[in-house]
Amino acid sequence: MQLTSLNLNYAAIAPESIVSVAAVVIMLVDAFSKKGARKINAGITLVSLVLALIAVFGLNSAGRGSYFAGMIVVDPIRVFFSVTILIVSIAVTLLASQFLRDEALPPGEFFALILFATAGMLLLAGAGDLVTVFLGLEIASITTYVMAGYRRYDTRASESSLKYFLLGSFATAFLLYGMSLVYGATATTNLTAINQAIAEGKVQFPALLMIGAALMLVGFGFKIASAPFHLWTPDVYEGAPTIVTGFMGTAPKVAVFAAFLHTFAEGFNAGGVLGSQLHHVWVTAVAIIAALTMTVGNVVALSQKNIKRMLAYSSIAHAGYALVGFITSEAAPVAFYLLVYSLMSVGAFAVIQLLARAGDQKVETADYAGIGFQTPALSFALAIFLFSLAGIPPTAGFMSKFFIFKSAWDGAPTLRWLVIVAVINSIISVYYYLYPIVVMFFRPLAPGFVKPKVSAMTAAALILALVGTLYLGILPNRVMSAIGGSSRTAQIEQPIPSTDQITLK
Amino acid sequence: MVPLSWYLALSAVLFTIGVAGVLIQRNAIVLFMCIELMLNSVNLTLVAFSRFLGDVTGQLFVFIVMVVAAAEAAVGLAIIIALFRTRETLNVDEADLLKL
Amino acid sequence: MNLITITTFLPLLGAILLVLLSLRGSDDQKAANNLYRYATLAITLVTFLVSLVILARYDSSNATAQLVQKNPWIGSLGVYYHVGIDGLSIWLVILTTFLMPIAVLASWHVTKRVREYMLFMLILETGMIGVFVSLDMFLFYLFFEITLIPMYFLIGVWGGERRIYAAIKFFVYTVVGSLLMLVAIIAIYFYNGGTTFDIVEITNNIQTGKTLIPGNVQVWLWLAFALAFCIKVPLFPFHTWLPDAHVEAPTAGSIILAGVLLKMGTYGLMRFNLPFFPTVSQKAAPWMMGLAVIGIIYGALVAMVQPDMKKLVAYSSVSHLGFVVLGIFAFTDQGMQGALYQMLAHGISTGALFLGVGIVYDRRHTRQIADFGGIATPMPQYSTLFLIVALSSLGLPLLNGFIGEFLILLGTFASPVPHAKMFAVLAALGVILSAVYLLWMIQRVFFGEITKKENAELKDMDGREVLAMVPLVVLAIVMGVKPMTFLRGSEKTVTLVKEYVMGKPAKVAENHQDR
Amino acid sequence: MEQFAQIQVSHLFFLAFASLAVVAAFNVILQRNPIYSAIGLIVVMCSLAGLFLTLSAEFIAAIQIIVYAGAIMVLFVFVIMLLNIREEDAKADRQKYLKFLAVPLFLALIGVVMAALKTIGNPAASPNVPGTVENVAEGMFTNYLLPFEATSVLILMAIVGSMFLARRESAEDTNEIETALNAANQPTAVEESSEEEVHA
Amino acid sequence: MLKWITLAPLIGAVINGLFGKRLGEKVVGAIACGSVAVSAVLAFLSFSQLTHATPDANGVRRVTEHFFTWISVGNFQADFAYLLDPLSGIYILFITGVGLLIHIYAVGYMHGDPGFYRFFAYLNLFMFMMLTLVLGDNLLLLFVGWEGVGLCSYLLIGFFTKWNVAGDASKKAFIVNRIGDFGFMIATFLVFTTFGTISFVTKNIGGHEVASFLTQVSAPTIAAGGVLTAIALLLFVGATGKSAQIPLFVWLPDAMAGPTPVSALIHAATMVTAGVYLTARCSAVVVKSPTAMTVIAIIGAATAIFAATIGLAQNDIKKVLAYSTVSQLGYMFLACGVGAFAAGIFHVMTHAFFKALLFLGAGSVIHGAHDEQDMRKMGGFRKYMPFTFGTMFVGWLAISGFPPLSGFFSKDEILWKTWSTEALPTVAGFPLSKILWGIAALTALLTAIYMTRMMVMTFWGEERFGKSHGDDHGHASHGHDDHGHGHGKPHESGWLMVGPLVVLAVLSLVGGFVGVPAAMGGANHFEHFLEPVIAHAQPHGVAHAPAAGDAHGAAPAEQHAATTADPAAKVEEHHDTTTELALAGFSILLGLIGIGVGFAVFGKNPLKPMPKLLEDKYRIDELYDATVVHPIETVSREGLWKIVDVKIIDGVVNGAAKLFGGISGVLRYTQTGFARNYAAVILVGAIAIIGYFGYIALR
Repeated sequence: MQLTSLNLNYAAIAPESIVSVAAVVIMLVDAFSKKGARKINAGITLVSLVLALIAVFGLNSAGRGSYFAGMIVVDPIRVFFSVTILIVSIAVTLLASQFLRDEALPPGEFFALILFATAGMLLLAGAGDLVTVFLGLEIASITTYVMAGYRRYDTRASESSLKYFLLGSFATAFLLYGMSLVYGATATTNLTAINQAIAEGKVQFPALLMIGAALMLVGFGFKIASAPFHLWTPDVYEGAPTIVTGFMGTAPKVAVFAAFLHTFAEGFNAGGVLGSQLHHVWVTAVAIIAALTMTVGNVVALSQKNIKRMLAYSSIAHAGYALVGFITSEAAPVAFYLLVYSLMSVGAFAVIQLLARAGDQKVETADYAGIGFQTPALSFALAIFLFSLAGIPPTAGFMSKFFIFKSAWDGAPTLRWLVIVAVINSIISVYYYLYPIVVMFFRPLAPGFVKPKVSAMTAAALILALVGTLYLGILPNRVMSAIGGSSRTAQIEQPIPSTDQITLK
Repeated sequence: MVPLSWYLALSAVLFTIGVAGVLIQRNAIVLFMCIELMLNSVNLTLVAFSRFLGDVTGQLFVFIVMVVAAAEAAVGLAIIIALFRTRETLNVDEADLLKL
Repeated sequence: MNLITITTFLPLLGAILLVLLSLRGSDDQKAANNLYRYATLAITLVTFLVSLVILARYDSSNATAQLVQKNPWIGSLGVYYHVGIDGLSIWLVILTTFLMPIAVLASWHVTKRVREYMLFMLILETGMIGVFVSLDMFLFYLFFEITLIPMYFLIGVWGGERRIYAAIKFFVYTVVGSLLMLVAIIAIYFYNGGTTFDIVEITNNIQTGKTLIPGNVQVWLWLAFALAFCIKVPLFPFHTWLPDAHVEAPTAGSIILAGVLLKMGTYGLMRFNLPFFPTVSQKAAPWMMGLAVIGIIYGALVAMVQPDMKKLVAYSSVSHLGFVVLGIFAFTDQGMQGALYQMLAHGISTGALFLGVGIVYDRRHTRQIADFGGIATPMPQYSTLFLIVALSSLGLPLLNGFIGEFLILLGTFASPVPHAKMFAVLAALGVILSAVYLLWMIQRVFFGEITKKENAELKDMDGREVLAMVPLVVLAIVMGVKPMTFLRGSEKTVTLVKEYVMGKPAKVAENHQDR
Repeated sequence: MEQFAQIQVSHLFFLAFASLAVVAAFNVILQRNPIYSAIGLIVVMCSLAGLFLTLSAEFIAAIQIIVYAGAIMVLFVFVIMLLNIREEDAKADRQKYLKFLAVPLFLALIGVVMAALKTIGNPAASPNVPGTVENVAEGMFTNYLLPFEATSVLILMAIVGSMFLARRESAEDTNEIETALNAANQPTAVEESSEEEVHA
Repeated sequence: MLKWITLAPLIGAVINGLFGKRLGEKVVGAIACGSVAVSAVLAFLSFSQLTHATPDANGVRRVTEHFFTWISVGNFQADFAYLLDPLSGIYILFITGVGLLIHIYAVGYMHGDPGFYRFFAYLNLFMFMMLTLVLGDNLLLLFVGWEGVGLCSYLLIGFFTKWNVAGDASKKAFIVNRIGDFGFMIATFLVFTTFGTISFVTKNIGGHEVASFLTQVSAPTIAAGGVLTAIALLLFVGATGKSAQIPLFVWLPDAMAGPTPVSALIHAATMVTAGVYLTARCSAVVVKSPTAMTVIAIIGAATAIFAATIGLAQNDIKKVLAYSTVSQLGYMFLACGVGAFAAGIFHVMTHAFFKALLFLGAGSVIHGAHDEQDMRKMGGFRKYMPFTFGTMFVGWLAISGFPPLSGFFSKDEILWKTWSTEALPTVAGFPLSKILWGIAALTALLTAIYMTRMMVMTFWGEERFGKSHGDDHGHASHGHDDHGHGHGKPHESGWLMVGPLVVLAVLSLVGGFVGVPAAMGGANHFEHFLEPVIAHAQPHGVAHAPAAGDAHGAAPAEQHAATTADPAAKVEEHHDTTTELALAGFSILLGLIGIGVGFAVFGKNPLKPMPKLLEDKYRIDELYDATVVHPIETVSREGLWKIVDVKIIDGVVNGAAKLFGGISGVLRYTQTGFARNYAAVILVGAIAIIGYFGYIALR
């Protein structure tokens, strides 16, 4: 056993390493510095995230392929999803300082947790093996369980945290069980090898593979909050501090989608009789889940009075839209969609974080009556994010939806009804996205309005989200062609590490 | 040699018992234990496959699962403690502030 | 830099300028508001002037798109920034740029959030021009939707009492149609080979048979497009958003809504439905005509019994736009030219009607017909102008409304579409009814004794209002007396579109023999 | 009878541990006192360790006892004691229907999985016996190098997270939070939000 | 030159309309009258030019003038071009002539009105429109004038804007006219689709010479048929609107709410005869359809007698004249219906003279009586208003058909043509022509009676003015209250008003001599002059015979030589001379009887109550209200708006929204807040998915 055959390439895990190291550094700094080292912490976090971003762009220098015995891969999906994750993390870090200061919450742990979560998500996005998928997922999930309960004094936060934790672990168990069955059926945990095994008819227990895939679908379905595994979302999103909601509504979902793509769109997208059977089954299932998810998300959002809950349902619906893109196994539309979704969602939550005031006191939509022209910049920003979420041009939300619909229409001729369902859902969604705008701009001012203070960092985060939303809505070409390379995921043409390297004789 | 399917069947039964436990139990800690039971049953599947395939990967996976379970236990129990502090109960049905 | 691009984005640039102006910060809110008003007026006027240059450069003997600019925009989607004008769009662009300064003048009394108001107006203008000049489906859709947002705010923020309901209704209705259209756009894109959204190219491909869309699919796609446009038009029975939107919108909003936004629907029908799906369009023609005729008569009848002036004018729009749809689906030169002309005429006259209603609303803060009566005495100038406008709207010869209505009816009467003669006759009833409701309103508002003392001391129009109203009235007369000036511009393209549906004349003759 | 003839000691071991595990598992989910549940779980884990031994996975069996039964379950019991949780109060179950629902769902799930398991037949075990410590160690530091390292991140994170959550909030902290919240929600004089111009 | 005939008044209108307020009455009056005078002079010059023009191959003299191409779309073309031929020639003469007189009169009549300038702007605009109507060389331009005069009529009826009655009347006039216009428009479409042109002259359309539709229709190959009948009837629908025939006559009496000069010019002399002009202009089409001819004749006769009976019972002097106008218009259509278009036009002209005279006279009376229109408050005005009385006396005799006044010749001509026509079918074996003649004759009698009643009530008998002082019956007072006259004794009007009366009286006296029929020793210049542009009716039933080769029946108007060239016709004409003279004598007798009866009945008892039904105008307005107006309004408001729009369409839309809201409201209860619940749902979903995958795998 030669170590070189493991293809150890530290450049391939540079982003994860940077972030993890930074997390440790923060813990040390926090331990050895006086209170109020928030600025240092935030600075370190930001710097490390930016460095990680650079490292992600540098991934290409490592070359496309899989490293560390196939545990991690470098491919456009990873690169693009990592970028998205890092952008969200950066934005949330920017937003966090004001949140932590305003609520006097300990900063060290928070930034460390952000970094740990980011590390986990980056690992998840680059996972090339079921074990890294599992591990990355767990790192990311467990971190977010903690973050959801970051306001320890707040019952709602604890409740949110507990629900998230219990149900998340419950779903993880399903995922894990699925993984074990897939492993048993294919005798490997490496995704590429799984693909090859299916394609070459080497699957010993086809039925177990199918059941395993189903269980994994349940696990992933939970993590991306798709119906009927979505029920935790509104409760958890509502109870968590808004900024955490913004974070966990986006980044983990993005990372899970990356793994989802790697496993299903690449791993379970193989040729052969079994392969096509499996592919057909999961695509159909995903299509049904997508339809259900969009519909439930949008319809229930209609009757929400709490803006955070409304956005939670909206995030469910958006997972549904992303799943529509998923059925073609084409990564580019999904990737673009999630980038856009992350930007606008983080943006929206950021504004709400400010408007809700410290301690999330004003989260009923009605609380925002008439503030439109009192704090125009924030209100218009929120309006733009909402329009984008609704998919109205010239915002990125439209562009991404268009990309999804287009790809689904072309890529899955038998599932075109799904595009229609998605469109009808978009129509329904317009109604509730307009509602906060109506309240903010068209209603008279509610008493007790306090103009939010906006720190420079918060402003920077908002600008990042806003500029991104508009830029991707008007000039998406650059970004789209950047991911265009991965538009059809390679199926078999990719060189796979020979099985004898990853299994011991 | 005990057939593979026996192990798998036992694992499935244990997993399902764990699932049922999540529905039946009300105490957060017990719920959590049920989840641990589910994870454990998966370990059995993995080890069984590992043996029958003659492949150590399954066991390595189990190792990772154990670590994860440990981490999860640490955090999960912390969450439960935190909730208990604000709520004075571990009944998950009482934790229903967030709904509708 | 391309002239059309300049015209399209000039208002947007103006909007940015406005923002920059406001950054200066001023203690004097009043002066600042005035600055915004004048700046916006100047921007819209400049845009109008630039659009006149387009008109000057436009070659009416050429049926195809001119002054074209085509740049790759979103390569990965095959989307181009492709703009240009042809006979269908040239006058609509001019109409837009022409109505904008008037709308700005009509908004002088807006005191609430002037800067934002003007910003929305300018963004709206860019959107509207964009719709008409886009030669790429994607771009078209983009602009089509962009217009929603500023209009939504204009109604929602600066509207009347039930503005929220109206704004949401307006928005949701339009989105319902347009999103289905989006699906159709995607579908056509793929039937055309999945390389381009270019309208010109796709039209050519479909017309030359290079792109074949299965028959039943065509029907669905046609319906998707038609639904979007019929809602926008609005064709009966998709019209109920219109009265609400009009009644609640501020005056300028109504002017723009009636003057330009509704035209996007009829324009879309001519730009997409007819060239893309000639066969389906032919089959659908009797149905569309039927709906149009129902709309004409229905709109007129309901307009007749409205107690609110704006609502009356709104329902009259339903009726008038019914004529346009009728003309489009006549598939004759007269009908389609008439339809295009009616779009312009309706833009001018109905815009002026809304302006007129706005003028009294500014004074009395009511639009109920019953609250007026006899105001011809205190406001003779206003009454005269309003009367001319009303007459043009009811289709009096030598005013603009007549040309369009007459050509449409004539074209429909001469149309090869089944039952067209019957539809023409029924639609002509609408001409009678339009006289009924408009004159009834005129009589109840302007004539008779003054029953309310508030009305006795109404001030006649001031200079600004005259400035806004007179160009419309003059244009109404000019368009009625010298229609060829305008008709020549669209002649060639309209014939081309007709031939897209009916085939070249030789073919028509064959069809006739077949029948 | 043929089947019976094949019964070996390992079968007996399996059956013994398996029945123990199942009984204990039911004990976990049916007990009302958390401590009894915890004990049940420990029994399950130990039985599983036994089963691992029958699968020649000595290393895993060992850490199953050490980590799971030893560490994790102790933690559970510790928390149960710490929080002084006794039998569940007699309060009516607000979700009683779940108990009835659990049975059919249990049967359905197990039915589906069993149906699939029926198809696998009785494959011969591999001649390789991978469970030795050496095997595991070699795998751990070659193929599983990355996951192994990643677990360190996981554990570090778990430490940070659990310490943060479980730490009792001091009165000082609470005061500080209250002051901060009040300060943050005070109406501000004039602080023009410095952010972007929306329409730019 | 033709264009200046129309443009002169238009310029006057524009100047007066835009600057009139600042110009002062004198200047406004001068501009108005001056512009019409220019127009009139030019009209006379053009007319003489026309008489000297070389006739074309068909013997038609024409002067044409092309302004610009108004509308040209595809193969449809409508020019802004004028055509002067004998028919339009006669029309422009009396329009400008009578128009000028009325303008002059109105300067006096409208003196002091604050809307003076507005009035003359409208009036001048009317002249422009009316002249465009008659000069237009195609149906569409004719329609422009047609609608234009309607507009001016609308504006002028509603001139007293403060007066509700005027507003109602003006609106009614416009809308009722629109109903007629509907027919006109459809007819235009039919003409276009049938003939490919709507022009009265040959046009170059898209490089092809397209003969006028009148020429085309006269071609022997064109058989009479449904389309031609439809065109003719639809054109007649238009005519019934403009010329106040049954069933669209209701607007004309109400239109008397306008100032009296307006009634004289528009609602007696010119505009209302546009329908007759249209019918005569399109005579080539009309004669091709026996059905249409019959309908026109019957409607004309029916209107004549119907209106005459109502006229008997009216107390408002202008209303009497209004119904009289309707009745006389009925005559004209009767003439058209029997194929005597020339006679119809002749009556149009003479009617223009004497009815304008009567209206202006009535205006003078009203003016002199301080804006009193109710004849019950008049009487004995003879001595206060000698000139008015004298001139109206002439008008009275003229309309009563007293020879040799103008009315006699034209009316007599119509009666005779009705009697002698072959264009009408027989009803139950009895010739319809004779029935219609009977009706027409009876109408003549009634005309004499009600005109006598009017004269008696106004000029003879006891002086009833001032008696019911304070009893405010005079609805016109609202309109005229700006005049500021107090009530008192009637007085004669000023020379500005009397002058035109005198001129018109003279014209009424002698106007008939241009058309003295041959039977009475005249040459009937009028008819011969019109001959080339008027088509000949064919005997009823001929149309059913094979059209080809039947030169007599299908003689194209423009190709037809003068009637005298047709020997058969000549003989026929000669034969009937005796009958004609006898009938003329009878009609004179009728007139005298009528006058006699009038004096006998009303001489002593001018206030004799008349049948209520007649006084209420047969309650036609009420009937229309109840059967048409009210139902439409109610259905629109209660049905279409409040049910279809609000309940059904919005109901469906809002219902869909509510439905989703409802579903949403139900679905949100899945969000119980109980984690175990969620777990159960997850489990159900998981089982479903696993089951699906398993099912596929194990199938």
